[in-house]
Amino acid sequence: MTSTLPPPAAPTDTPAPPTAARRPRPRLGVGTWIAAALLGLVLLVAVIGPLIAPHDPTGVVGLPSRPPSGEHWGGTDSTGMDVFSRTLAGTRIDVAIAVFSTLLATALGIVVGLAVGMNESRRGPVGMAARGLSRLLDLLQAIPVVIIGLVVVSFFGTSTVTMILAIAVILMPIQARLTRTEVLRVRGDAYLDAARQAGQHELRVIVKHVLPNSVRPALLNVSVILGISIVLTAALGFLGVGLPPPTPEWGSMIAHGAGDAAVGKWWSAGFPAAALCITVASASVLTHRFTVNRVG
Amino acid sequence: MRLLRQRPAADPVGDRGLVQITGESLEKTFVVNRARHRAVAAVDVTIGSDRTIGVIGESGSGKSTLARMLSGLEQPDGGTLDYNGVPLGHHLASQTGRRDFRRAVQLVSQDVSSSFDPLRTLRDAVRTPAMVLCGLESAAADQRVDEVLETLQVSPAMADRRPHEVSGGGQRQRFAIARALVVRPRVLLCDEVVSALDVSVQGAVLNMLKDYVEQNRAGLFFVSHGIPATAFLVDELIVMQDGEIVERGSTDEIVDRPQHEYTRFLVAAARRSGRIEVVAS
Amino acid sequence: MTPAVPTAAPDAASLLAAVRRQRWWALRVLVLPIHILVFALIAFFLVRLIPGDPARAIAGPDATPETYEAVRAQLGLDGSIWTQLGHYVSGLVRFDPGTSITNGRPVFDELMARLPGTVELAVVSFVILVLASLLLSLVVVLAPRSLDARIVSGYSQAAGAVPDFVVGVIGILLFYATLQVVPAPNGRTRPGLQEPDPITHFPLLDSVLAGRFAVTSSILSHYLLPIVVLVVSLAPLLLKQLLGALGPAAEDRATLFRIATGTPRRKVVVSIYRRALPPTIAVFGTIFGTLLGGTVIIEQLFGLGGLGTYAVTAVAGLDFTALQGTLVLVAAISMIVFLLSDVTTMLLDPRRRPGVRGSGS
Amino acid sequence: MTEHPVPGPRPAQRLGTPTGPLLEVRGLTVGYPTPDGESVAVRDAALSIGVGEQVAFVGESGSGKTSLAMAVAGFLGGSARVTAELLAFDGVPLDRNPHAGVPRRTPGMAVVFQDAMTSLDPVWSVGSQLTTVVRSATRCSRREATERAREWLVRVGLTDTRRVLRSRPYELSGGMRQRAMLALALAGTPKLLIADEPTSALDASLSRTVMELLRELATETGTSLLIVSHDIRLCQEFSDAMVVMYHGAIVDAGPSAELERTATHPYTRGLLRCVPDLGARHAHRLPTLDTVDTGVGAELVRTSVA
Repeated sequence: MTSTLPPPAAPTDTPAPPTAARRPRPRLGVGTWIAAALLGLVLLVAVIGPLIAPHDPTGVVGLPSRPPSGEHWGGTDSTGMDVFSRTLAGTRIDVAIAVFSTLLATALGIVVGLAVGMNESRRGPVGMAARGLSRLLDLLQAIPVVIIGLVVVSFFGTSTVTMILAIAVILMPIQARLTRTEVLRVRGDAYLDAARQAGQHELRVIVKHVLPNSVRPALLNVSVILGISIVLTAALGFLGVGLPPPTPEWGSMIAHGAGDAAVGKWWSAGFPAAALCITVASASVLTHRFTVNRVG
Repeated sequence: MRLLRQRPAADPVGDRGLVQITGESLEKTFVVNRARHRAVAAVDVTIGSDRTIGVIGESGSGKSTLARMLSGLEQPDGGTLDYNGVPLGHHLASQTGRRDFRRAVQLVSQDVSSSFDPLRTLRDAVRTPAMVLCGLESAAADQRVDEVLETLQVSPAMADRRPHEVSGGGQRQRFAIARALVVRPRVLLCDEVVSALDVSVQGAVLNMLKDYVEQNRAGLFFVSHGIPATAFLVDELIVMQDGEIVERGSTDEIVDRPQHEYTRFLVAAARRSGRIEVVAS
Repeated sequence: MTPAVPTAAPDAASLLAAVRRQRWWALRVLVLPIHILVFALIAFFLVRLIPGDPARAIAGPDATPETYEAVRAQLGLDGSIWTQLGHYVSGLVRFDPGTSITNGRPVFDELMARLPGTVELAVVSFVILVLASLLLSLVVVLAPRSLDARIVSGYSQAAGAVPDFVVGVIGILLFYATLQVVPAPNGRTRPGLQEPDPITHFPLLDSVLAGRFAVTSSILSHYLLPIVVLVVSLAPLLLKQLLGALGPAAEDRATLFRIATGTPRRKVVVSIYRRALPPTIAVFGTIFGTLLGGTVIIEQLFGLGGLGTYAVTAVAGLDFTALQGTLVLVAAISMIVFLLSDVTTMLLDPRRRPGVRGSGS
Repeated sequence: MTEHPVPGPRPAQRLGTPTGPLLEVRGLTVGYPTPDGESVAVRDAALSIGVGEQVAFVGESGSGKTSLAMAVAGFLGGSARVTAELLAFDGVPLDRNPHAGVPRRTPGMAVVFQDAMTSLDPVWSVGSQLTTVVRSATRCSRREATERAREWLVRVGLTDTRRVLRSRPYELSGGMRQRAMLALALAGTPKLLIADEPTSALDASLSRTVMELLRELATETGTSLLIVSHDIRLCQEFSDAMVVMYHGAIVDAGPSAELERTATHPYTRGLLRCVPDLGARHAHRLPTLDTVDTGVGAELVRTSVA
């Protein structure tokens, strides 16, 4: 009789099915810390930038087109304004527009995505409206944001607040579509039926179960939106329809500096371009690490 | 808040009278690949707190859709569906009617992986029906949850985990059953509740269902594709194929003298692979 | 939608069946004009919402009401907004978006003079972009742990981080100002070179058709940097999307099963791509839109004077008709590309056709 | 005949092979790295499968049966670690440490997975997939390949070959998909067919049909079968030999027909008695691992039910 045989020791946890890839969780590397530090620095400069700028960022303070020196760390541009001071001061404007337009676009997008996703397959006018809105979100996706930006910004006028509104409206469809896709996935899950069976009102089911389970992609996408928003602000400034000069704004600074760059004077475009790239890249690196860590 | 004010009076022993759901010529059609697919066609069925009925049939035979319609989660496209003689639609239209019905009739569905909100604890899921449907306060609801979990042989400590932190479909399925039993329904609808479980766990879950039904004199509507487990639980059997009922009768009748081809195949297969053995009661 | 009409002739029946089979793409083509029209209406109202009164701007602040009204009438801005809408829509249907408010020239002609240059640059860049991304992704699929693959994935992570105009400025600084390997960023040809008479209005194509190869090579050398800039700044976007889809497709059960049944390696890779491409192609439309937007900016930077310059001038001059026309045109192009990418997607993966459900037993 | 794996080297188990062993495994262990050390899915497994033999791995979820089969097939995910004293197929030793990237096939081995819906390539027609397999196996002309593809479909019971060849997997019913999958797996004329839970996505009647078909075709073509299943009763009926796994170890092995009698491990015996049968309808309670008399204390039961 083998009843004395001890049962084999149980493994500590149930192994995952072998075909479902099991990746080791990547550790936060040096790159992540650098990115976080850089982004922190950008945010700090956004708050105190204009205070620590060595020169008046909106005035002519020296001879035009001087290379970087002890007096002008970033040199001067073709009108004689201090590039370094303008780059510092521009941080506040570009980052403020980006942060607020991203928050607004995400909030709006989540609400629209939820409304569309939950009602799309309904019969009757509500369903039709939801399907129409869904189509419209798809269509807007096809049109270049820069072109829509050109028109919408000119409609809203060019002040920081109106730029925020305009960019939020332009970027909202991206977040709405992401949320909608997720809602469509969650909508069939059995726990929603269970919540309905527990006697909860449909609206409560949506707020308590659908919303928390479908916002993740949109939230993870926030830094992408942030990047697009910064680039879009700068691109509009670059095209000359953004904030009017002499407001220190990276895009318009790069546009003005482009002519200098063609004759080898790199600094007037170089400093704002570097600031722009550092901001967008560090945000994007952070998202990437964050996403991989969560999914892995 | 409106939800709070309209709580039904606390303690829920409630009316133990007969509860009955009658469906007549029920129909349900889905559109698949632009073609209309009749999931359920002209089905007459009456379930109630006084009977235990099993439904067997292959996948796609419409048995799950039937259970969902009887639970009020899916609307039939045709036919009538009455709850205690009143159209179910009327009941579901008002908040009190909806709660009355949900307290009396609960469905446990087959989906083991998505039957709990991944972001919330299992306790939250099991407690919600006790609070909303029975009007229990938070502490009383927790106590009720613990009681139910105990009868289902689940450690209450496990309830404070999230669904993915509980390993094994068996445990999760017990919580799904607890969520339905916590309101002490008069009729329990089960849709393939053990098919995804390991054999060693199936028996325990089936025993618990049988205990509940016997101890509370509740009704059962048990949907499954396996004959032996279904026969253990119910007095009457319905056999479905392509959305229609092809055979119905008492369990013994059907097991001993299957008429329809499909039923005969199933019974023969069960006989061939199984040993006939009765465990002393 | 199509009523099942019982037909006497078998020919008609088979024709009907054929139509039904092709309905998935035919419907999309049919609704395209409607979509463009919807967008045209949006553009109309959007433009009307722009604060500012072009008539007042042209007539001047001291103009008498009579002069002002005359200017308004001349600009086509008299009458109610609905009359204007009527004019606008009836014009659009005849492919006539009206005449420019600021210079009086037909918007259609102006757009047609500028559009081909922009489209040419965008299309050439797009083709190179797609080919480059596909080739780079192959490296990752075949040897995911190699150094090359890591470099490619790292590059794809740069998606959106370095805007095209920044790449453009760096490119000009590096390759024109410093290394002097590309011509000056101001124009499409060497100054003084006579461009051939327009045949198709696409500058590069025209120079080839006219046999003016000196012009062709000049245009090519002027296009080189803009194209490289567009491809380098947009490739990460496409690569990221592509790699994101290829990874799961390579690990998919379907891939394993094809390998397990003994399918040749080449076919397995093709199969992985065919399953992974649809979601990528679905974003081709968006990426082409981004590319078109990028082209508009790059044209400004390199002095190529295409659609971008026109739109910017129109915004600055409150030129309603020009703006409307530009918007509708860009939308139409984007939607056609969007439609093409959708249809390609549905060709590759029939489950994506409307009304077909992948699952369901 | 049956032998429990005990630590230390020992000969491979022979499962009554008609001719020589096709697959030989000794001391095979599969581990997955986790944040707190390695989690062992299969420990020290030993078995051999002869030519034409039909063997079933049974056990419950997490018992390691799928890990073992996939380690043999070489389809484990990237992070798994496989060590073996001996792992030889058709006389050739195999290296099963998974390399990154698209895995390669072991010649002579075919694998079918649980769900035909996700296994079949959704974007290609069944015909295209099938002729590709036939052509790579026999290097024949396109026309000839189509003809053989047709023959294979008929053999698995899909007689409407014109329609099936043209169809994409999602256009077929569940049963037809399962049959098409078998045709694809066998068309490459493998020596060993590994079937990972071929019936668990199917209902009771279809399960039997598929198992019958699988056994019939394997017998006909002389292919050895390795079936992974949780359905102990079904395997008893449709396999020559069974290997029972429990918590990563092989606890019982032997001819299927005699398993009831020869099973020595309490888990196997408990499991065999837990399966409900038609007699259950007269029972008051179903037997569970706790209640059946397996000859051991409750310790085993607690760990297995969790």
